[in-house]
Amino acid sequence: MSHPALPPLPAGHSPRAAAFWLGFHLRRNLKKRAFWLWALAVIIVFAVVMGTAGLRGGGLGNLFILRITPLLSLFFATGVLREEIEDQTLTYGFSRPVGRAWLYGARVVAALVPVALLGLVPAFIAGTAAGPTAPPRYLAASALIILAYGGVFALLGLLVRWPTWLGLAFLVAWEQPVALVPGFFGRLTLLTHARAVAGLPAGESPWSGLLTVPPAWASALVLAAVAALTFWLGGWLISRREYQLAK
Amino acid sequence: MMRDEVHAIGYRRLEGPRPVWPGWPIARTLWVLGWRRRATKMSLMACFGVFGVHGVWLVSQLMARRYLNLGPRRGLLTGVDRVVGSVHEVLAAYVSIQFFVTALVIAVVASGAIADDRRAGAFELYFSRPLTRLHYALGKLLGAGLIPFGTLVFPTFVLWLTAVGIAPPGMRSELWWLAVPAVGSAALGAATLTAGIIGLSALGERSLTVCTAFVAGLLLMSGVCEGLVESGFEAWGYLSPERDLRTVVDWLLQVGHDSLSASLLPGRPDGNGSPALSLLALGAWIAAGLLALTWRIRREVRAG
Amino acid sequence: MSEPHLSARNVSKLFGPVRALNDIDLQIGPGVTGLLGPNGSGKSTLMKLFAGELLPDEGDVRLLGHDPFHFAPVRRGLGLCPEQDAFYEDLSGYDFVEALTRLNGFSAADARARTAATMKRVGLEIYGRKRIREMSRGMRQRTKIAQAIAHDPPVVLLDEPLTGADPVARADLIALVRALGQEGRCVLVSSHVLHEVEAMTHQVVFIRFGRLRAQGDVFRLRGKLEDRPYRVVLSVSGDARAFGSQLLGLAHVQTVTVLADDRLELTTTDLDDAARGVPALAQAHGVRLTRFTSPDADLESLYRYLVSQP
Amino acid sequence: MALLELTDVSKRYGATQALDAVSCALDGRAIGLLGPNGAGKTTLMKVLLGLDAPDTGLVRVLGIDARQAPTEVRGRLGYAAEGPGRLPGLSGLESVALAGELCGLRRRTALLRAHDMLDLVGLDEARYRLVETYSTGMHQRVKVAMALVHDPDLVLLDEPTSGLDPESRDELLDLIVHLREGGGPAVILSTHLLHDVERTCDAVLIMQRGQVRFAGPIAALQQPATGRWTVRTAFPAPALADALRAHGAMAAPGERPEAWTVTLPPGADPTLIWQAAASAQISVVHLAPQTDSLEQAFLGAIKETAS
Repeated sequence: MSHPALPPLPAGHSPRAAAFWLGFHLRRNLKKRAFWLWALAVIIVFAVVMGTAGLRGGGLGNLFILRITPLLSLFFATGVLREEIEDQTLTYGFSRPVGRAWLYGARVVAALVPVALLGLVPAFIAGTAAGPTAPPRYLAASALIILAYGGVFALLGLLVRWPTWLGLAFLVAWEQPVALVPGFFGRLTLLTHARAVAGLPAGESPWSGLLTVPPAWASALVLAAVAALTFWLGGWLISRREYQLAK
Repeated sequence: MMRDEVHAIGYRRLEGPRPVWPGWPIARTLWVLGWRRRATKMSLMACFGVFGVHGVWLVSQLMARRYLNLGPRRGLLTGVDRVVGSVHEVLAAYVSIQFFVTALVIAVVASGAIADDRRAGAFELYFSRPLTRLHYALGKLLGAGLIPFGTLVFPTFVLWLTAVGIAPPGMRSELWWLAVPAVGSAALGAATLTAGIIGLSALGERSLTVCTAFVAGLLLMSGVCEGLVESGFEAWGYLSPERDLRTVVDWLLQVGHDSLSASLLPGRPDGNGSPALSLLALGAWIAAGLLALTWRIRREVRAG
Repeated sequence: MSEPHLSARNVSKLFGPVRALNDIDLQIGPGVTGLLGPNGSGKSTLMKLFAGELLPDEGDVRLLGHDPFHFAPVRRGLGLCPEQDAFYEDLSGYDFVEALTRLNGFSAADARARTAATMKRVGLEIYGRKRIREMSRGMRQRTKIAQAIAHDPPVVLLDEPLTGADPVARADLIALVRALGQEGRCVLVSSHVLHEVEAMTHQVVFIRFGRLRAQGDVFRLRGKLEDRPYRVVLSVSGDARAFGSQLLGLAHVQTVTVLADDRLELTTTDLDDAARGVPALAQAHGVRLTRFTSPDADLESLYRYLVSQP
Repeated sequence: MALLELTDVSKRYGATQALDAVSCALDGRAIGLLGPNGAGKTTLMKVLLGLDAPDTGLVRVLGIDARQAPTEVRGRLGYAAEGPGRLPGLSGLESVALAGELCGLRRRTALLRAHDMLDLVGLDEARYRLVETYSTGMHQRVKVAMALVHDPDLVLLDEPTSGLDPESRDELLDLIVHLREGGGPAVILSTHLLHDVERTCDAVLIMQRGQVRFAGPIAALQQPATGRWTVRTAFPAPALADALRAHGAMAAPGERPEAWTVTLPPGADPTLIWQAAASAQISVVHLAPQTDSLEQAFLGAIKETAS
């Protein structure tokens, strides 16, 4: 059974192609209007908060790491696949000899890098005013929270028809309130772990003193695990299911 | 006797007059589409509920007033004098509350008025017909405007009519004055809603986003403005259309009749400083809506 | 016989309750093959199955011997021109084709060289610099085909490649498809414009109601429709009526009608036989035959007959 | 009065000169509007409809000046646009009826007329379904019905057959021929499929880069027989070309793989082709004098072919 000569593929082609795809889409994402609008919004919020409210250090870090960055990763990560399906450009990537999971991973990271740009810089600035070891801890917390939430929301984008709304509900109805509940319950939310990694105060609620703060390294591990798991699951799912592009 | 005939079914010319003003079918289509959505029916029920509550409230007050007016109980009259005021209160409360509920209805029905046409590329269909941009604009405004007319302006008139009908003789002369301010303020509210939703629909891309933006915008603005006014930023009060409307309504109703008691509307949040500025703010909202509509039509269509 | 480039064995596909394909058995080898069928007959679905974009519900699909959905490396040999008019609109034609060619395993320099050569071949050497958003429909179609052939794939799937193109682009793209077929590639083209398919190839696959209605050479397929004899129009100089009566003597000729004093029309069940018999007879009788055409031997009539009969 | 009279019409959009001093007078029942992408076809249609005022020049449609009375012109013109334009949320029937009402018809007249037109375009039970659920073919039928509902005197169809399968295309072309022959409106058909124009139209307006390359009846465009012959065999047969050359004729590859364009030596007649075919035992299933197809004529009319 002889086949017409199948042109050779360089070894380890998929990862290298994925790296190219990441750079290609990152350049495009950075040129998108949506990115610049969000950048403007973050800058304005940063200025207003720093200027009028005089928020510094921990409070600023809390606002950015635990409130704004999750929101940004929600808006950027859920759209990854939906945009390709709506614009019907998914076919071009999926008809290439590259594993779909790799393409998916590349697109998600390309979507999260802009979030990192918007999230890490303020976190670092907040860190400088919050004590000697704060900057690295804030940066680590931001990066981990972006990867974790990014993975979760990208996965949500694969599973659900209205990922943005559901993601918003997950953030507002589950993550924010439950993170303030004392006892073990809080550990089920990513926010608690992010707070632990960053070493931020446990929050303003009256019983915040009672919160048992998990050790920083454990939380970092949890966040990394969540990110890895959601990325892998997304990759596994996308190479299993077919996607019909809306006619 | 029957003649043998064979008629071709093919194309046939169409004689006869063409009297209909093009704006009218555009308006009717807006309702027909709106009515198909379940949300419209639900929000209309809410409007009807609000009207019912205020109706009952008004009637019961006036019946009590009528009953207390007889013979020995006259002494109680002065205490109940606020009942007269409360007729104004009912109308003012009705206009403000119905403003919000109507905002829901008009958002669901008219959020797609221009946005859906633009997304589906329907401008070519409209403007390859013998209608001008004015027909299109008026048709859309008519379609959207008749909703608040039906749920805000006309019911206010009905409430006023029942008030005059039931009120004891003494009060009736005072109430006559109330017609113009009451219905006028309702009409102002209707105009703000109509121009607002049509303007937003002209700017927006998808009817769903326009609808949420309109309703959320109204709620957010009134909430934020109340907060800002409380924390000392008086000027922000004028930003919320609902608050402006309330100021104008209170001002109009007060002007309606000088003998009313001063503490007219106990317990209701007070309005902005000067009613004139509020009127101006509402006028600005209406103008902004119409401007957005004209800009969109001029940009999409270069028709004569 | 070498393995076919594309093969589908008992393939069925449903989109919820909607049946797209029903038990398709098909093997396609090198050369250009026209994929025909009414809207909604399952043409696009079959293309997407071969391209590994969709999964069959039953049966299996092979592209160059492998499952295109799960075995990614085989898609190196695939060039797909999808049906939708969708691009990364913010890019220029060159950048778009180059980026996608990189995904086929070419270095930046190789990809750029191949893109330049391909853009020249599809006639976008100059206009390819423009941003895709500003391109005309004809240029967009040429760009879409360029990204399908830049990496020199042995299998090229073109899903209605000419939609919206203007006559100039159509003529160029038809010539290009013929050339791709002559290079030994397996080119599967779906199109609704039958006379353009006829200009590209003689081999067609016909799908109706999700089933394989016919496949093979247009001429032979037309011959198989026994209940539809060929109509042949002749322009004859000299005594047409006498020549007409002679024609009745030919085998397979069923009827001869005299349209005008120099034009005859005959019906025969075997056009090949008539093509030999009639000229010989004309020569024998010293009659000049200046026209011999069969209006219903073309793909459009074949299509119409195949669609009208259940 | 002529259907169309354009004198020195030009229109510029920023950098592109969409219409460049177009002057022509066209009459006829069905006119083909041809030209490569960006030739100004859609701009011309918009100018005829008064949707766009030309920078200079005079546009008279059915004797009405489109600049002075755009709405009157649009009342007597029907336009089936190219894009997927549809009225969202309505059924096919409601869309056509609304199109009628927008032209002033009363609701009931519009509804009855809409049913007539949908019968004409062959949209039966599906007319009650929402337009969003329609296939491309059904969309096209609704658009044509909307263009005809107010009984115009001239209908502009912008690429009505693109995306249609052969069956629906046949029906639509038959409808255009029916309109051409019947007492109904005249038709201007703008399309890229020259085959469709050959089948339905009697006159043609060829444009390129905003200029008129040819305006007049198709017959005038196609030169008479050029002494060349189109020959087709059952299967692609290169041997026939050699046989023909042996007999002194010239054979060049034709439009199709199995076709040849044969030039006979002067004074010879087709029997030479039959003899060559017989000598090579190849059966020729098609032999006819070659007339310029509209496509050759079109490609000839537009000199540079960049598009």
